[in-house]
Amino acid sequence: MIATTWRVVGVGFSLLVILAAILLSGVEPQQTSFPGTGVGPDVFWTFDLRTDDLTVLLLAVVGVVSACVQVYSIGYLHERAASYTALVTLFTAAMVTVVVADSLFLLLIGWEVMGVCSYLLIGHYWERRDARSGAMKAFLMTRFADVGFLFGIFVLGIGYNTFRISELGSGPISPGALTAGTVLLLVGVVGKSAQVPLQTWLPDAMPGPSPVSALIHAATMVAAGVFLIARLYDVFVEAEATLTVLAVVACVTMLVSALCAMAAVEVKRVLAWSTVSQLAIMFAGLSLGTEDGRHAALFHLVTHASFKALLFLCAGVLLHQVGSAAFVVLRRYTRRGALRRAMPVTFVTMTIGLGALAGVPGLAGFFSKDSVVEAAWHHARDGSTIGWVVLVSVCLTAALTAFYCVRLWLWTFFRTPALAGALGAFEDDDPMADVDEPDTSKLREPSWLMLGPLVLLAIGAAGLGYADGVHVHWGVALVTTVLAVFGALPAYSLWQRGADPRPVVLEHEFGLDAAYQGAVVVPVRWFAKLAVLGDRDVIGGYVRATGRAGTLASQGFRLLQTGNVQTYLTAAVIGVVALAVLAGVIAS
Amino acid sequence: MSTLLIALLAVPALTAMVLWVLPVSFADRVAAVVGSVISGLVLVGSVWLWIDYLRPADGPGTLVGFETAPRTLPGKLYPFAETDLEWIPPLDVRFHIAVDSISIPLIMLTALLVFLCCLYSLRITPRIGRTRSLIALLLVIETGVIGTFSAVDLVLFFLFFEVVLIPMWLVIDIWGDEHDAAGRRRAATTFVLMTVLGSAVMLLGFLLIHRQAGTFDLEVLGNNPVAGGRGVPLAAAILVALGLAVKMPLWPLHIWLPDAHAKAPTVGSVLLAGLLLKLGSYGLIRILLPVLPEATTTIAPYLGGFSTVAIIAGSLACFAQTDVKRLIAYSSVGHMGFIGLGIATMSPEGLSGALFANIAHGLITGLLFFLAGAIKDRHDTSDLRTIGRALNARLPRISGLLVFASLASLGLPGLAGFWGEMLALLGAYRPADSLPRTTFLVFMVIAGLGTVLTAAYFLRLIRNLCQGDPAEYPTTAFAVDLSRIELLTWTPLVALTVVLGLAPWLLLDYWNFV
Amino acid sequence: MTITWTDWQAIAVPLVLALGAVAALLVDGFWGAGSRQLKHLCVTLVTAGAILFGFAFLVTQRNSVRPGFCRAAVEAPAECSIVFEPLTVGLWAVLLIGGLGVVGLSTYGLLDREIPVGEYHFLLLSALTGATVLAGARDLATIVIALEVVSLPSFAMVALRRDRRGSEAALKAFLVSVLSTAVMLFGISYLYGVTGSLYLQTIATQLPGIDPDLRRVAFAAGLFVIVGFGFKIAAVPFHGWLPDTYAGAPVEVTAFLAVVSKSAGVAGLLVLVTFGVAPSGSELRTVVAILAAVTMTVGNLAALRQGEAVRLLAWSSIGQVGFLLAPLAVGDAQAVVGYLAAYVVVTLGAFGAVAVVQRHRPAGLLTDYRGMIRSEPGLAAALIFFLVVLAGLPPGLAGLFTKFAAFQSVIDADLLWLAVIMAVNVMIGLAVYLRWIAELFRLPAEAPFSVDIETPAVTVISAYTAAAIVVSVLPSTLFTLIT
Amino acid sequence: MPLVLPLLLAVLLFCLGVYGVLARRNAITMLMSFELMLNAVNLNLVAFDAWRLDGLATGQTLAVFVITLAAAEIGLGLAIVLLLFRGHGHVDADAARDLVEQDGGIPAADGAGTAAGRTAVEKGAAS
Repeated sequence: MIATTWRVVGVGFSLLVILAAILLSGVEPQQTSFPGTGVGPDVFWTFDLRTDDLTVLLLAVVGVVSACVQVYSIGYLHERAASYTALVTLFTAAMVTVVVADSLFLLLIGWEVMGVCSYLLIGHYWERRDARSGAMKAFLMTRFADVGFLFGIFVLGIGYNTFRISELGSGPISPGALTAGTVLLLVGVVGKSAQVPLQTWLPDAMPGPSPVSALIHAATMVAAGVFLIARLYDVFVEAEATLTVLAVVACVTMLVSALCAMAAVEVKRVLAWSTVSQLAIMFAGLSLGTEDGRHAALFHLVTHASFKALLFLCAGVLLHQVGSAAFVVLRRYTRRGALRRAMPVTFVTMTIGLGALAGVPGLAGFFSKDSVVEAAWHHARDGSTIGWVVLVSVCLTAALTAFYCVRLWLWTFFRTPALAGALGAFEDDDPMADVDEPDTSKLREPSWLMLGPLVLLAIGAAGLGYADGVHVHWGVALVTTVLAVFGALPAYSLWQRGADPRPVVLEHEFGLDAAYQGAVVVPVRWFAKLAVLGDRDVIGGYVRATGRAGTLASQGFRLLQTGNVQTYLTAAVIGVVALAVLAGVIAS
Repeated sequence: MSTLLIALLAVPALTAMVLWVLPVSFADRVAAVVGSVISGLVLVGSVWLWIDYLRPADGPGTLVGFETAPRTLPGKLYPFAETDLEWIPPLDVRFHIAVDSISIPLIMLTALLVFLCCLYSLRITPRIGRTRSLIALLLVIETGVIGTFSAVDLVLFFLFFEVVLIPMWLVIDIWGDEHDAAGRRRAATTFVLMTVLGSAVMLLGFLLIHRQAGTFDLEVLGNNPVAGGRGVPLAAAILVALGLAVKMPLWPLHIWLPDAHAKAPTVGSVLLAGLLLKLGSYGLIRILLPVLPEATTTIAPYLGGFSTVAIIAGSLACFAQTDVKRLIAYSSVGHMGFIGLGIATMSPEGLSGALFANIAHGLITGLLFFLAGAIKDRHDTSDLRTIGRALNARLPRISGLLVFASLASLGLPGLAGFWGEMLALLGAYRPADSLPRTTFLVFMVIAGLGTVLTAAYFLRLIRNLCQGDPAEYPTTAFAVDLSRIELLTWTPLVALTVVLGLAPWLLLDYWNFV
Repeated sequence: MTITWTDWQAIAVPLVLALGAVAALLVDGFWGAGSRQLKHLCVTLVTAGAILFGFAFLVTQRNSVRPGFCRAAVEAPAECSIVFEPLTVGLWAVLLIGGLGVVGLSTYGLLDREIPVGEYHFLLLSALTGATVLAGARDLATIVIALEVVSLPSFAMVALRRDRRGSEAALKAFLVSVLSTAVMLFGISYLYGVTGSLYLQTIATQLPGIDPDLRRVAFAAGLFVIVGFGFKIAAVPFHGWLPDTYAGAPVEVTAFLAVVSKSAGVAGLLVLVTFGVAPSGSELRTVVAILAAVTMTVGNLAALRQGEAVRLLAWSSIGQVGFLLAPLAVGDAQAVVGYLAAYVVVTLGAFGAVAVVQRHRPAGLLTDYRGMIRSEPGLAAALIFFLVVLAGLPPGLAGLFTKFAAFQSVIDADLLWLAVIMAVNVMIGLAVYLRWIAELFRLPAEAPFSVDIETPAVTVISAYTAAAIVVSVLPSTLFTLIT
Repeated sequence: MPLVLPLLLAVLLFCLGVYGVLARRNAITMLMSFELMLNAVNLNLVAFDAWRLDGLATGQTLAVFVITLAAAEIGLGLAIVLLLFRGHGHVDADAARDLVEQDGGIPAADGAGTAAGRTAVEKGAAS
């Protein structure tokens, strides 16, 4: 009953967001004043809202994706549905807050509430160890980054003497403060959007329910980072050093995460890494510092939202219907195309999604990625190093993306022609598994509550590329397409041979987790022990020693009470002499 | 002469007397009801006082807001509802009480927490019984705390500061952890002895102030602060700060706190953490800053340093705790560190932050201790290892509230815990002009990392207590999830945490320091 | 020509007390075989009457200055042996309160024991006479005589029960006291040699301008005098006799020792320090300060582990004396008298309560008090209140503010080190009293103390409690004893 | 006669008295030692009086007082010693030790006395 109410509220809220986006589209940018507060003479902040094109765009994305997710969840999730739906709604609301905020603090509220919602939702299956640790990791890493974000707000807010986003960027500020502030904000963004070096939480967040993953990866949370830089673009453009840092971070991230995606053996993990990679492409676009770049990045944000939400929801279907999204498990069901045949809608929509992700010409991802490449090319042509770096990285990433998309598609839905046990084949892939065929008879499509969103998003993934007005730079298109083909061919070839080589360094995802474990978690444990020991044995020791000294002194004085009056007299005489000596010392 | 304020002071104390005079068996039965009614009245009275304060002098109209609130010197008293009577002329001590925008919110917090404790005691009392005395002592504590918050005379401040000691000692000693009689006695005695030493040291500081300025009156002292940052004023500032630091408690004087909180009964922990710690921070703001401004400047970096250490050390210690009440107690050390840091910055932001954090910490930690007490009552232990995991499955509502309170405590924006800590950090980013900025920037960064540590140990608590495989930890046979009285008691705390988190201007507007 | 002239009103109170003493003895002697109870009542009334006269006198004459036994001096104000002035009023008030309190305390308990009522009251009034003279004395000869008049009757009182314990207690007190008298007299003889006078006033004027060679002698002499009083008030290290004597004497006599005898010592020392041997700035004051620090620390620490109520009170009274010495060291008479007054009232109260319990539980262990808050709520509450006053915490505001005054005078005299030691001792002292209070609150008790308390006891203890409450609510009364 | 001679004698006498008080066990001997000390005082007083040429003879007057005082003290002292003898059967001052604390204080189990600072910080918390 409560769950139903929350579901209605959730879907209703999402629809409301869409409605707001529709109503606001095309309206002049405006701000709504709300009461604020402050401390002291010159720190004052309000809770103002603002609407402009960017807001509308994000509202639309958030509304659609969350509506899809909410509807999908009705079919997907049954246990603890009330709290789940409530949190998803809150999550959406938080993202909406971020999008419409004109106050850095209001934005921060939304920003961090998202973090908490993601924490709680990732930990939805708290019975599972990986869910618990993934949730905790996600929250702590983003929280760490948010400290930087908070300090960035301080620096910029005090520097510009306002915490109103629309007023930032106007007014004098020292270059040092500007750079420091933007870099600190960038720290927050890096954490939220899982960029290098804080990227490891996102893949580990996969134990959460799939619809939540879709929400996090497509419309909220990670997208907030991109949104923030787009929102504060005026400020960031001023700070060249920051943009350089952003470009480097983005380029490294997109390659690293694409490489990681190539070695992941679980559908959701591949998708998670691909999200990191795609977000990096958006950041790369933003880091160009040009209006084209920003536009391209936002375009990619929108298309990415549609196909990534689609892909995660598809993965959710696999999880829901098959029970696992690991390649190992899925492969058993792929024999004789069972999976494909039993779930045609899922297959088709997922294929569209992967195509869009890989940049198959004509699908949404193709256009948006090309626009980034094109913007980079234009920038590079103007003699910018950043432009070249971005250009090369994105192109390389395109090839890698194609590789892992194809790999995913093939290994999930198609049977390997070759025998099992080839190079790098899945270790626990037992050759005898061929013998006991899993029961595929019960495989079927899920209810239309879940398929509906898939179809809707698939339409988006296919068609959104044309929404921006078809504009193709043929040279760029040719290059990226060729690169994609170059990426796809090895994947096909390997699959055909039944081989899946996964270098150790990629399987370990560059060892960053272990490094963090050694550099942060272990020392913290040590220090915790040290703190407790210090309290117990040092500070407490002093206190205890004081108490014991008091007791001992008490005993000592009692021992002096021998009951012999002559002892008392002797003590007194000694006392007199001592006082006399003391007095002599004082007097002289 | 303000009847209302005097009534707020006198009514709880007199009620306590009446309770003690009544025959035991009868009083034990009615104590909680009487306590709830009386403390409820006090709560109403304190809210009335606040409304009265906000109402502009020139007739009815809108309440004072941020734009119209007067700019005030930090910590200085701008008396309202003043009562000033001669008391002990030979010692230059007056019965001088008054309140202002700094103290009334704290008084309201006091009234609220005591009210909730009494309400809670309607149904849930420590096993040993003796409800009459428990309620009476709670009311005496209420008088002491409200008195401290409204004292204008330094000696009166000291006096009320000490009023709470013996009642709290009794509360811990009598109603504390029933499984560990020696431990609770030790904890109570350590608490009372360390605090009394602190307050005696603080008194020395007051006397030095008196020697220097010739008065104990905060109002006068606020207008004519003791000048000079060396010599006697410095000694006075150090002594006062030391005394208050014991109460607050600042690292390394916090050693009494974990034991006292862990051994105290639920209501005792709530009041100890929610109110008594605030006496220290309130004193720092009210006495140190306006009375000894220059000497405070001299010690502020050290105060800030120790506060920062408290944040880190308190948070780190939480990682290694196996007792849920101890863990929350240590978390208080960290949170009070933020308050200390805010005060040490001597900036408007830092001070407002400290004041806000005071209130927020009172609400949130009060809730946390209520929850810890509930969990302890249900499992008859507060040891995390014995309680087991998967509370989400066994006591879903309590567990949910615990998650909420933890999130609030770790400073989630949008809940009350955030604003205070944020402003303290902002204050450290831009401390008063007379302070070394680089030092405070370092403090800010370390304290910022402290927030991450705070988050980490709370998440660890949630993970180890609320989450886990329910199959391994079967439901206790007669464990009731969230009884009605608990719901009633905790709802105000939850609601206020959310309200203050979303609408910080409800308080911040009135702390408008220059 | 008169060598000395005197205002006889200055010695009215001691005189009446002395007469009262004789009267008490006479009443007792000529009583015959009548009711013992009635005799007790009569004697008590006589004693109380004498003391009440003293109060009446103090109230009417509180603002006057009346010198007694004066002689004109060359180029100086007249030298007097006794002066009735505000300080005297304050000290006398304290002493008389103490005396009256002890009389009240003696109304119950005495009858059961083999203590002769007449002698008891005679000795009590005699000692009180000495004490009042001591507080008004302004020359060393008078001080010595007065001190002996206080001391000798006290030893007799200690031994009045005539048992093993009593005789031992008396012997100890006596031997120590005699030694102290000798030491003090030795010092006085040198003081006389150095200054040529026994009048405090003259000594005080002579000392600063003294020949540097003699300064050290004068210093040692002053030290000896102070040490003599140190014995009397049981300052550490001259305290050894006190716990044993307190434990050996009847509780009423112990109360007398703790209240009247001790107050007399403090009064004498105060007079001595402020008027004579240790004028402001003298190094002797440092010695007193050191004595104060050592005394309070040792007294409180030793009390920490005491398991007997009377011994605990004995040690704690040593600690309290330390606190008294602190303002005394800086010559703050107001703080000393205030402290003394509060101390007297609550010590009487505490001994009163102890006397009630000790009658039924002679062992007098702290564990005998377990759970009394439930079984004897009234008595327990009063006892707790007295202990809290002694500890100096709310609600015992009398104790708190007198300690406060002590702190204030010490701070104002720049003795921060002493103030810090005092602060630490506040903590130790609290630890001492809390143990007792904890016992009172502890439930459940196996065999809690519960009896029908005699009406006189109830009355007396109620009176003490009322007095303690009054001075707690209006602490200024304590400090206006000296106007 | 120089002043120093009587003074020296007085000091000697006094020290003798102190020795007697501290070293002799017999209570009566102790009383006699007190007499010695008081007589040292008298000697001092008289000597100073003579040296000062005090017109009022203050020193000598006080000496007379001291003699009286000594008599009173000895009187009371002897009475007490007598009482002691009646009770104990001897007059050894150092053998009268009935009043020494018997129980050795409170049992250690009662923690309050030692609680001045003994905190059970982190009992097993580190594990």
